[in-house]
Amino acid sequence: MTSILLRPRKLFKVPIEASAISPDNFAAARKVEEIKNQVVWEGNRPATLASIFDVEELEQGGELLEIIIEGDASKLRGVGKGMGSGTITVEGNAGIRLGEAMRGGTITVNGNVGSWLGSRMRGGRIEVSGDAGDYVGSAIRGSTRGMSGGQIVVRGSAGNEVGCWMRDGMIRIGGNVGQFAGVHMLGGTIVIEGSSRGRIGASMKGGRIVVLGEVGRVLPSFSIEEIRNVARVGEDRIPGPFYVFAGDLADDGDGRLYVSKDRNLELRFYESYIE
Amino acid sequence: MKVIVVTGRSIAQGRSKESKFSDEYARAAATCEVDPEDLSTLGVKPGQKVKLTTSRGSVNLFASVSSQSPHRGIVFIPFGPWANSLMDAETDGTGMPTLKGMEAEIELAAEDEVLGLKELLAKNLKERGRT
Amino acid sequence: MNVENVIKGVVCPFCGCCCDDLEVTVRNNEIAKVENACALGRAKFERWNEGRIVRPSIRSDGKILETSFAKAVERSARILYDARYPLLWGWSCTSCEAQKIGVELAEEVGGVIDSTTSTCHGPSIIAVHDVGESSTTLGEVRHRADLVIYWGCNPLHAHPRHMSRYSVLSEGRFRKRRGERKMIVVDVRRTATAKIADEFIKIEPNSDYEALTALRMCLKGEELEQESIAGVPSKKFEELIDEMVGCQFGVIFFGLGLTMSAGKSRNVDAALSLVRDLNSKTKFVIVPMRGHFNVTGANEVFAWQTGYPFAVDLSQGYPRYNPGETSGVDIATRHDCDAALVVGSDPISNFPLEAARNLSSIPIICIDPHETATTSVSDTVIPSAIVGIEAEGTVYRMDGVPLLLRKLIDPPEGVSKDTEILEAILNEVRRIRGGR
Amino acid sequence: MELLIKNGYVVDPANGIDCEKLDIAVRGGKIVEEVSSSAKILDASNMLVMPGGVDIHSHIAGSKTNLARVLRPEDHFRDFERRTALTRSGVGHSVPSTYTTGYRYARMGYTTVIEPATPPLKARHTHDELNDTPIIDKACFPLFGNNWHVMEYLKNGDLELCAAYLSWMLRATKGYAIKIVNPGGVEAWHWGGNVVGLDSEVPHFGITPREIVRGLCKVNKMLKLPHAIHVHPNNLGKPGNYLTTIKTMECVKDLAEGASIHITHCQFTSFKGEDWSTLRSGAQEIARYVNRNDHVTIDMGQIIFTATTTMTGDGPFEYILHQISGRKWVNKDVEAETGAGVVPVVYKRRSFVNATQWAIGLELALLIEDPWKVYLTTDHPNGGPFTAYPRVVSWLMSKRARERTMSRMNQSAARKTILQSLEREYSFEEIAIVTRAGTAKALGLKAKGHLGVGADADISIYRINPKEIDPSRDYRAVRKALRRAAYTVKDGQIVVKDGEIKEVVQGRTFWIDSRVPKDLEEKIHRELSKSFREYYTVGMENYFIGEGELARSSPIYVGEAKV
Repeated sequence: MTSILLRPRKLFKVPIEASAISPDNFAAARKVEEIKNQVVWEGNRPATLASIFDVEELEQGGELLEIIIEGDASKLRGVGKGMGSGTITVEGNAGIRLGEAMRGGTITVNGNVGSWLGSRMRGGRIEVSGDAGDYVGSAIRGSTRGMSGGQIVVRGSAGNEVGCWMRDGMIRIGGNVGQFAGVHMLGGTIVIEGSSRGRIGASMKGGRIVVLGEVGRVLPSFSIEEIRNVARVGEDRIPGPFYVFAGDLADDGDGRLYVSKDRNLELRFYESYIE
Repeated sequence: MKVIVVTGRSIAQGRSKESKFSDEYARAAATCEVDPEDLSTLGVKPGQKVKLTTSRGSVNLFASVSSQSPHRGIVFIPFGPWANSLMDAETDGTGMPTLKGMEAEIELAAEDEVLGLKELLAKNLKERGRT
Repeated sequence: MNVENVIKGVVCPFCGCCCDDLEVTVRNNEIAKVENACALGRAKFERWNEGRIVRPSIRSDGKILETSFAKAVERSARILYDARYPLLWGWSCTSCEAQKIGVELAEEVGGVIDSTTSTCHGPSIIAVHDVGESSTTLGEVRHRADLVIYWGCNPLHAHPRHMSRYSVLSEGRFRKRRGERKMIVVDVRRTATAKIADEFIKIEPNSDYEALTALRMCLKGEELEQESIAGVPSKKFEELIDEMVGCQFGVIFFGLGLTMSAGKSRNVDAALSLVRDLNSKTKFVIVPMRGHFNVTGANEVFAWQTGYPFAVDLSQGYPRYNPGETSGVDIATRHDCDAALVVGSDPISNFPLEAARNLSSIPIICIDPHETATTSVSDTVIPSAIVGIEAEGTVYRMDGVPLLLRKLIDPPEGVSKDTEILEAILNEVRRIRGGR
Repeated sequence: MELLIKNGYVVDPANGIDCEKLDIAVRGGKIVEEVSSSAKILDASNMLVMPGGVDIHSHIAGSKTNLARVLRPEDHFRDFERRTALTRSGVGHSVPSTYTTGYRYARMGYTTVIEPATPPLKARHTHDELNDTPIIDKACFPLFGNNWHVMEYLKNGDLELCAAYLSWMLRATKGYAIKIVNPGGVEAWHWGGNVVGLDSEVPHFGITPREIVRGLCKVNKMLKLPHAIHVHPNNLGKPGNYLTTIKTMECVKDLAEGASIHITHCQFTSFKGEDWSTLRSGAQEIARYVNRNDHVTIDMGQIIFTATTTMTGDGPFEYILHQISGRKWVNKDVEAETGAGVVPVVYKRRSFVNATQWAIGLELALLIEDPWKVYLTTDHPNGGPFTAYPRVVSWLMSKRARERTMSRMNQSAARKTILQSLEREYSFEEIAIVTRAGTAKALGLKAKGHLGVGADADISIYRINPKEIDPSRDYRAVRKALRRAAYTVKDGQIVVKDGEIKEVVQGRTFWIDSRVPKDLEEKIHRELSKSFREYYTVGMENYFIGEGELARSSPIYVGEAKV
């Protein structure tokens, strides 16, 4: 196992386009010297990794590669872009588009992350101990290709439009989410252990969203189908009971919302509509 | 009293926004329009000063009777630096800050002043560390 | 000598209506009178000379010192050249010719160029990326529309002549009288525009998305399971959809009520989807009420030169685009930019406090005809001629119709046009870099 | 600056030169007899030398193109160009930004491009964009097939006034030719409808598409315009529309002296069958008509199996495409004049319809015998980006290339077309005709598309030896060479070398400075100034585009109209 430690040498003042920081890229570079000469963009100036990070090789070994970033990486953007294997661990906050277009491998963040976490992700696993920004696992502007595989786990809260245009894969949010979780969703599963600020599943065509906390109002374009005692997500069975809504009917959608019955008493009036 | 703040264009603000340091602009942009019933509940007469507070900041404004009511529970403030002392810079990933629909607290601000633009900037931007 | 002439067919440089039938009387290089303009347009012409800046100035250790044009340009170029991630903001109140130089300058200094679009109808453009847009030029509404809906906008205050030139109060080939059209206003308060509408639907703040979704459900013939939605009885939506389906040519004009309240781009997503779906039943279009007279021009120029309509990041030598990451307010709020060029705009007033405070803590170059909150905190201020009064230029109306603004009078002594100032800064940056 | 291009194999069909080793002398941006000994030598040994490419139909600039750019950030995301010391940055694939458009055409050896669909009310936007499209010369075609004034004059039989109006409009919009799109149909679409064929009446205007096409063809002759009427017939994209196309060509036959009608992107209007499942190629019938009649020219509108963007003035067709594909859809009607629609599309090899469309385009080019009557286009970007032209050339020049693509496409479609049986393979000369000489002749651009003395020195040189290569077998080599010109010369200056931009020049914008007799001109001016603001929301003085708004205006005088 080869592992590389990166420590920012200064407090970054401008965004750093750091998509060069990925296990595939470092593995291809093989020698530490070459890794040090990888190029990132500090605002509008290209810079070698070594000029803005202390680059240290912790272990020298075989195939699999681990990258550790220690310190405030919140200005780093696109870290782990398109990675296919290996791991990245961030001890501290990470920035925007972390794990963008990821195909495999693992990213672990002990801290918060910016928006577009795992955007267009195809495989692999991301785990964030703190909060995430908006557009977790979403598509890029104008595209309908959201997350299509892999797993994202955010222990803290997340912002708006979690899983926007999501096609497949799994997103689990430990805390709360903002509005429009699962907007334009086509498939896959989102589990929200906290509450949402409403409008979940807007324009969804397929896939499932499970909310254990409060959802506020359900959109008028969802109709209640049944009450289920358990939501099966992968192997584990999340205990309900859940109101199960179908929609978004305004877009002829066939997605499902699983909303905790006990935490959403104001939705009881829907029960009269269950055949 | 809990209200929702909505900012927007007004003719008076539009006519004077090219003369930012004029009194006319200060009157136009530092005045909030309150629903007549809300005003009476608050015990505020038009022209008196009110203080608005949101999660992002607070500002003193002149209160006026809304000519575009009813809108109980909504306070309208024309676009400008006074309104923006209250609004949330969070854009939810869209680039657009939240300039309409923020929850706020409104109360009578008997003594403290409604600041002119110069004083408002001095207050708002005081810890303007020169990097 | 008392030379006076009346210039006809003048295009108004205030709001997105770009009314082109103004008549301006000029006497001794001054605006003497303006006719056919609304209250906003008249103010822009009649008060063109208030709060003017006429000398460039530079801030050095807290003091503002008047300086020469050359020194101010040199200082501006140096600031932009040294910056690692400069923000070039504003652009909506200047000509397309100046906007083009702005794009070239942003590319030269490796910065982000964004217009006030991102704090106006940026969310509308983001929604168009997902849904598209069934729209039209304003003349089609005038000629054919028998149902006109103003949603979350207040034209009597923001676009005063909109109704008389383009919609319910205008005369068209197929709609001769006011009675042939129905006007509906949907808003959170009974605005002045709502008062002259045939019908006013009052909705709760931050609930436009629910109201639009309810309409989309009714259009599909689905039952609404809630009694009332967005503070409106569900039956009301069924009635409204019947009218929308029953008209011959319907239009929704929408404003910042959708883009600035909770939901932002998704509110517009729902409105665009509703109008798209209505086209299976009748002819329906939707038009955004663009604020500034050339904010649409900024979108057009940025799009044909870089591929993207606003929030264009050119820092890595090619266009990148991601509103929310590369848009002005976010860049300021996250303290990403280390310098800013502001052209014909006042972000210190118009940004929320947190963003304005961060912006004021970095070197700012401001090009503006008037004193503003931004010029008062800027490092370098260069006065500019007022486009549409003291400088000519191309602009684009809210519906994309291109028009020419004319120069009616000369600017104050020593005051240059935006294009001349930006060209000078661009050349100076290149000189510093050693020339290309 | 003097230039001498030596030892190249010159293909210049307009001057009857086919692969002859000749030298070409250039001075002052023109081709001359000979040059002094101080001329710069350009050794074109073993290389193919042709006139610069002339593209007769490519949506590269204007409000519709920009609507598509704004609609498709995801299309730009994958394909971008960094700035260099000489060139501006930009984005590509199906809707490239303007700088990238100019550079990519020049790299391919193209030097003149026509923007074929300009709403007159927004022509200023088209010229704004053309001014920012470097290197290539250009022109735009204003749309007239649904124009209220035109329909009214033609209905009342005021042919003279209609001609005077068209003359004023060409000067007002700085346009080059009369473009007709789904005549009458787009006006009906402004109520949500359409017309069903040449003889259905346009609501509220009491005129039929046939009368619109005939009227505008007569006016085209009266104004002595260099290019024929450029027509996108009714029922485009509808199975069975090949009959409408033939009737449209036929309906102006009696007005013919020389080419009087050009049917554009003919692939989209050569469908047989009742619906998509019974779709067949109508190319044989169309080709038979074109072979038998000399008043018609067409361009292919070839599709490429790729993701691209459709955009046309035919609003109703784009709405149908949206309903079929479910993809996002932009519609923009233009008051009193025309419309526009944009829908992204993916042409798939496996799709029966797309595979049939692919075959139709090639059948047209292979079945029409006279190469001067058919031109190579993809109706960029509707059929595919213009950067795919070399691929279309390889299909035309090599049966093996066609077979290879056919083998990987929907076999049911492959079986139902006759493409399999067509042996014809284009020569370099024929390719030069359908991409340069023919298009320049059809456009009436006398100084373009040929290398005779007096022509503009627009020259493309490709690193293939036409004498030695066998395009049928080595079509990949041909495709590769045509993608990146060894040299592109524009107005006598070397602008591209080995596919890299070496110099950036400002291209001309051609427009017709049309004139009618003084009395008619005054009459139309009086009438228009009276009624202009009843038709439009802008004034007449703000509609007219001044010559100064063109970066490099190049008016063409055609003499006073024969009224």
